[in-house]
Amino acid sequence: MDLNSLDDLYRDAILDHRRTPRNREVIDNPGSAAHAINPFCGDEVNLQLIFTKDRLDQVGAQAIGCSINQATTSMLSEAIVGKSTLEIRRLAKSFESMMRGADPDDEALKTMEDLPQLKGVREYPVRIKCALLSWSALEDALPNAVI
Amino acid sequence: MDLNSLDDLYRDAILDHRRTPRNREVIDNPGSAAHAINPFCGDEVNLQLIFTKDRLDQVGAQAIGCSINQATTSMLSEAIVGKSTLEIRRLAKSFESMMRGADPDDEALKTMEDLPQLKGVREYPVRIKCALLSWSALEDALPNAVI
Amino acid sequence: MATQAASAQPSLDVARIREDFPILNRMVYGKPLVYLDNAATSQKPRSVIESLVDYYENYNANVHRGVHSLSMEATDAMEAARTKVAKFVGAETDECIIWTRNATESLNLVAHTWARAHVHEGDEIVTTPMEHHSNLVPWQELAIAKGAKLRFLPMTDEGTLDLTAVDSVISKRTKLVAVTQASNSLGTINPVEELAQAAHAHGAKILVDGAQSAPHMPVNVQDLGADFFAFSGHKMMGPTGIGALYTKREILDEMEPLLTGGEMVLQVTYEKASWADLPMRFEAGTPNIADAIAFGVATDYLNNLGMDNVRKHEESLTEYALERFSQIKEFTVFGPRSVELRGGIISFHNENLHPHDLGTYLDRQGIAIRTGHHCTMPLMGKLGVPATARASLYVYNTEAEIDCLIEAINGALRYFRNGS
Amino acid sequence: MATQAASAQPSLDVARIREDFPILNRMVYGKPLVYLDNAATSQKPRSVIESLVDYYENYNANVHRGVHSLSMEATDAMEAARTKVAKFVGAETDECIIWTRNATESLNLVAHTWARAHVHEGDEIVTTPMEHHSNLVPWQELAIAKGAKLRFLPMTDEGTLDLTAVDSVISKRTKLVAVTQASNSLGTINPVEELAQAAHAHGAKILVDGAQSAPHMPVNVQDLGADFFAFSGHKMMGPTGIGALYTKREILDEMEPLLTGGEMVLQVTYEKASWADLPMRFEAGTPNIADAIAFGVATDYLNNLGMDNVRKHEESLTEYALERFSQIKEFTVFGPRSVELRGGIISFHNENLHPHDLGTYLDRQGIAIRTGHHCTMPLMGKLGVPATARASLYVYNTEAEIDCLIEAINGALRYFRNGS
Ligand SMILES: Cc1ncc(COP(=O)(O)O)c(C=O)c1O
Ligand SMILES: Cc1ncc(COP(=O)(O)O)c(C=O)c1O
Repeated sequence: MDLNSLDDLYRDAILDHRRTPRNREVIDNPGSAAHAINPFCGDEVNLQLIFTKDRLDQVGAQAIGCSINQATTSMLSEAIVGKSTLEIRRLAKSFESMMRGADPDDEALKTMEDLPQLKGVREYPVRIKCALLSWSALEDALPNAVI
Repeated sequence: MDLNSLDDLYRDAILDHRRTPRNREVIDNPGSAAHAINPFCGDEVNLQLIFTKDRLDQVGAQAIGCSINQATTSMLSEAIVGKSTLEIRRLAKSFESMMRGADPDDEALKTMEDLPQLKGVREYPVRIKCALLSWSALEDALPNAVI
Repeated sequence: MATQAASAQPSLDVARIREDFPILNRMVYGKPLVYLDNAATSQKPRSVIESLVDYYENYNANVHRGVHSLSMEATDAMEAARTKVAKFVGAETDECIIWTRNATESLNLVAHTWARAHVHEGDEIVTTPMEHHSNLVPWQELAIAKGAKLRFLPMTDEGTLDLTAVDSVISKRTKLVAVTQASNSLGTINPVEELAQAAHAHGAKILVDGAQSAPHMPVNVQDLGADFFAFSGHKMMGPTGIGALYTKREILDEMEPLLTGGEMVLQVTYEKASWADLPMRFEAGTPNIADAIAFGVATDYLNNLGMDNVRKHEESLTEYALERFSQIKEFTVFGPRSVELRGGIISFHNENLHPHDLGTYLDRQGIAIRTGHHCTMPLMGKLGVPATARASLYVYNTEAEIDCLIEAINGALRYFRNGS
Repeated sequence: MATQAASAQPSLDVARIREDFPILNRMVYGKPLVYLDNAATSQKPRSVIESLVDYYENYNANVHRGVHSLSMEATDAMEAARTKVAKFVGAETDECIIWTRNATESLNLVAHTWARAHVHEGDEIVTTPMEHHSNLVPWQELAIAKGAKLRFLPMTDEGTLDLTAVDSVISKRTKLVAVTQASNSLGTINPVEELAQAAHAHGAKILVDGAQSAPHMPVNVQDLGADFFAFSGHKMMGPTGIGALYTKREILDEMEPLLTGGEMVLQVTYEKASWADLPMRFEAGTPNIADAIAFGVATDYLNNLGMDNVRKHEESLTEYALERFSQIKEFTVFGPRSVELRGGIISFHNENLHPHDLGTYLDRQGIAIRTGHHCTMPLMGKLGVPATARASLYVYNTEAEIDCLIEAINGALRYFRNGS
């Protein structure tokens, strides 16, 4: 049974993040928080953020749903800690560009941690939404003041 | 140019009734009257009836529209004069049956005057409405009391 | 008709039926297509596809007002299709069938016309917890607009309606009972006749969502006691873009149109308009002529199989599938266990294998199932799952395809348990 | 796109175009079909018919929610068609295009949503005396429901709008100007840009009925200044059952849906629902997938010809036809004489030869024209005729066909003058 291409989607790192999601604990009094849902599959993401000065200090990230959504949310939570809102926005841009087909350059790669593992999702257009759900929550949660 | 079948539709009698419609004058104080229109082609029929005792004494019949409507209205107006409402209803039935494909029997034929000339309309289903418009006005104009 | 075919043809020759469906030759990722998403839309037999080609190549024209041959042929064919569809659901006359785009439009048409005129403040609309959004949201909107109340018949754990509650829920305040004949998420077949009797006993009307029943079992709206019956052509071998609403003649006579314009008027002045006869009054603008005709051809095809036979085949296939599913311990299967109480719709769920991941995995094996909430979000809440995977069967499906599904599900379990 | 094709292809090869339309080989009563009823519905090129077959034979599936290949392919194709149709009319984004059944539904959608929310007692809706019932009756109904007033721009004897009256008719009481870009009875092309400016100067919106313009000339809704633009696929080489409504993005954002149910919701509880993003919010239920895709193919076909070329061909054919008609003294021809001011729609009338009789006579010669009021009853009153005969042209029509029509009309005159 030829599952090569399926393996491109479900890489080890993805299945690993799905099994042991990072930063899963809910933060009780976050500086900001957001919730996003994908009505088509019932997937949900909750994010809580605490900035200290201009850097993200703590993140809570809970995803319900498919592997792609769970893994992205976990990877995202790892990648954003310690970054400024500006850097986070840049990261979001890099990720979206990657999903639209542009491979990240070296500089971007440095900031993306495990996220490049999600490249295979591009071959499954209907699943791209799953990889973007947590980013839409992130956008809503980013404090506007700190730009 | 083969117009045989067109000639079956537009028989001499039809074109004659169209050119010189019978009973065309409007009756001013009719016992009953009715108006029918076919919204699809703008055809109209106005009928005025005066019964004396139980027989139709006078009819006014004005048709606007195509040859079939004009000819039917004129033929109908000739055929109903002197008849009782019962006989008129029977006549209407015979005509409708003919339009639906049943050739009138001899007894019916006696009462139908020129109307059987309209048989050819059957071959043009979309024109059957034109031949039925004046009958629908007639139905509305027939006094219900006299049954 | 169904009965005749049944006696002539005691069991269906599914292999031969499959030859009528060109798409079943399709390969997906190098595997033969196993199409198990019939509740979303069915595939189409060659005769339906050919009727579209025939229409456009030979007699395409606008209907109803033309004196030329093409227009007359198109009108005759469309009205003949209306007769076929009317007969298929047992309508008293052709005029009771209004063409719509789909079941959703049919349901909305009732909400925006009859219901808007007859449901008032304090009135109640009774429905069930298993309705498709299309038979729920229009009633929510109406209830909000009118100050009316939406009430739900309770459901058993097995996913059937709890009929003991009918007398307490349907009352003289009820103006409308809106219920699906067959659930697209659970498979449940509801006892419409009994609900119709309860509704009528209180002077209420009953609207039946037939989107999942008309394709799969013999339906007679008069026997059901339905006042309204909504269905979609595309789920019953017809093309997309055509559906129908059956309405009892006496109700239809008094119903005002929703859409106005060409074809549905009798007389128009610059100030006002009067309405044409039924059913045109409800069909503003150029109808979907080609697809209406093809919908008629789809009912020919189904009649030819015999709806009793279709139902029988699906019953036995469902029995087989439920049996096979019961062997996979990891999955919960929703809906009634008895095939008498259900159609060929099998929703299943496993905590640790999200339907989306399963759907993608199965697609790689050529197997098309649906994953998600199936347009029944509140029901998902009740079942306590965010979404389910759903395999839905039709007359061209086979036991071999069920085997293929089960094998692939086991493969997915292994794949996601072990990682790549 | 149109301009490119124009330079590459200075005049159209109509003989070659005709080969793309299978129906043009059809015989009627033993004569080759002369199809001059294009304003009612157009014929379809082979590519459009084949796209339907391709869809049903290869990737028929329900859209938007499926993770399986067929569903993804169907979704992609339908959304690609939306892009094509959006581009064809110059919409700013794809989301501005909502699929409907036909222009009539598009017009009604505006009446039932935006207009119901924004037109109040004492407000005015401005329209013209030449509107199709579909762009008249919905406004009558709205005016009656809201206590608003319907006002008409005056028309010259030639059948063009009298623009000197615009300033007195369009005022700050105007909420909506609803006008056809091209009249289906007179052929008149209206100066939509100027009316849009007048509407906008008073804060009103303008809705353009493009049912007869989009098929026949280059259209750019943004250049026109249209807030809404309604059109039908079946009149522009697409299949029956699919139309579209363009709405300016900023208006659409605030518009409430008319039909509710599956596909158009974001979240649903048992009590209430929230709406999905644009354009799905306005597309409840399973869309007409196959026909939407085929509509896109129809725009491909038209783009390939170049809409400038289509317009040019029809202009010259109309010029020819008007010239030939001017030789038949017995007939009045309605509408502007100058081909710059009109499309290829020629309505004509003779006191003594009823259109119905003429239509039947012509049908016997294989010639399809339309007879009647063309869904513009009040206009017929204004013209002082019960009905007209109408020949309407498209890009596949030829001067030889016009000759054939004229000859047959002369034959009809003789036939009905002399009797059989
Ligand atoms: C039970 C039920 N009702 C209504 C609908 C709506 O059908 P359509 O999308 O054809 O309008 C569906 C289809 O998904 C359904 O399953
Ligand atoms: C000017 C105009 N508007 C609207 C319509 C309505 O189009 P449809 O019947 O496709 O809804 C027509 C078609 O006859 C038309 O000519």
